[in-house]
Amino acid sequence: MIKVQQKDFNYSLEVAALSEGNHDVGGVCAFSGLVRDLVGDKHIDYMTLEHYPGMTEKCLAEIEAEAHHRWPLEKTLIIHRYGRLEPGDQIVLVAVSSVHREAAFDACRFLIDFLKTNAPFWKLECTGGDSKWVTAKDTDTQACDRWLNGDKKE
Amino acid sequence: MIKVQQKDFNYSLEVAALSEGNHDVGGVCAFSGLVRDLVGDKHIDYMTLEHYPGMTEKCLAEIEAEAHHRWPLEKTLIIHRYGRLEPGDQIVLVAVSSVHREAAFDACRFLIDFLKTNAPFWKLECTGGDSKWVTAKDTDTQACDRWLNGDKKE
Amino acid sequence: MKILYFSWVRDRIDLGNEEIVLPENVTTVEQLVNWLQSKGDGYASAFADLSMIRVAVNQEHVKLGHPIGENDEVAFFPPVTGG
Amino acid sequence: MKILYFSWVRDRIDLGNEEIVLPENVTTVEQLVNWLQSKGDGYASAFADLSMIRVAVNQEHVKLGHPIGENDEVAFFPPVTGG
Repeated sequence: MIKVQQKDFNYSLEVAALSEGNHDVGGVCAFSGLVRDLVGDKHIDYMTLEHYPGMTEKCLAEIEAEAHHRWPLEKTLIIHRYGRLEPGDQIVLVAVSSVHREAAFDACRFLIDFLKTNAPFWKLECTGGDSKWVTAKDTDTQACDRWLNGDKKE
Repeated sequence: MIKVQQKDFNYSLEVAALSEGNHDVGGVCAFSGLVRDLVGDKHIDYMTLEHYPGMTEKCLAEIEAEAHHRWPLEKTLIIHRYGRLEPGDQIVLVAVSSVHREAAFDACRFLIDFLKTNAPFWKLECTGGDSKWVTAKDTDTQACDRWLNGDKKE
Repeated sequence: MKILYFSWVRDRIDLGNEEIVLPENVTTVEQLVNWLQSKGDGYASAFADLSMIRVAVNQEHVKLGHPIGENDEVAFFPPVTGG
Repeated sequence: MKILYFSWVRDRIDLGNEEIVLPENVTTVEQLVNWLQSKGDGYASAFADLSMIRVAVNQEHVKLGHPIGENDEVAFFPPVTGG
């Protein structure tokens, strides 16, 4: 399931739904990303997340479908927020339920790695009166490339 | 934090505590293991988890300390239940908060991989009148060994 | 053709989206970029370093050589930074 | 010396734990196992295949060659299956 929304989400209800009533589920892996108030030595007052409505949903659905293609999964979930977010706020949640923990871990990490390099979101960090667009990290591209090269597949 | 207990735990409260009030946390990775009602083609009525009180806590604390030694982490949590558990019940929760997602994922997986091969728990699966001790899996040993050989460290 | 700009690409062009009539000799994203670069200082600044520009045609990531037509939706933006 | 048995090791011996006086010539886990094997059919059955037996001395995993003394706590169990 894909949710792209401005409002906050209830982590526990969302993760619980991945296994509820399904006794085939042996493991649930979840990752949530939060707004930090310090990046390097720079304090962040708040952050604005811009995205490309339409393409975002399409892109996340493709990533989700690819995860189901690669691993035997029960359910998958991607929630990503946009708009203004404060330090400590939840930005993103990816979660996977599966019969086996290996698939749950691999698929969960795959989802966030691909989301980070493919989903059309852009972070604007705001401090005092200054706003600065966050620069993409090479380490994120490398994490994604390892999946494509098959290095991370178990 | 280590908790070894018979009673159920509140997944969401436990995971929330890993980042609450700490704006350094950039990511939280959590894995929960659940009782399945079907193992292979065998239906499971319920399960009894035995453990070695004292050694369990000691062993989990060592695994947790090793994770903090290997990665820069904010907080870690291991909860493991014992006693009678029904299909769908939570057995175990491992969760990690960190500044960076790579450390959160790696450490979370390390915790569950080591717990599976080192912590003194034994599962007894009960079906009808029959009880059968679960056999340890080679794949669990292999998952653990990969950490020791450094293959999984990033 | 509909063109969208995001993040600092939009800031530099000072425009979120626009409708253009595709010139006849423009049949790829790269040719569109060349044409846009001549539209003003904002565009020139936004497209100064193409290694920092990503493109989507009809909401799919594509390379600069991708073909385009009048009914396509084209978007320009920097490398993504969500998650 | 306190000895504990878990899982099917306990089932076969039909005993969760016991206090023994360590014979003088028993100074390693392996020697303790050999001595226990002679205590009865349950013990013999529990320790029939040592590749299936894991040992902890004072709540730390150890190998069969590990030294033991009168004040140690020794536990025998199959490979663990938690998580």
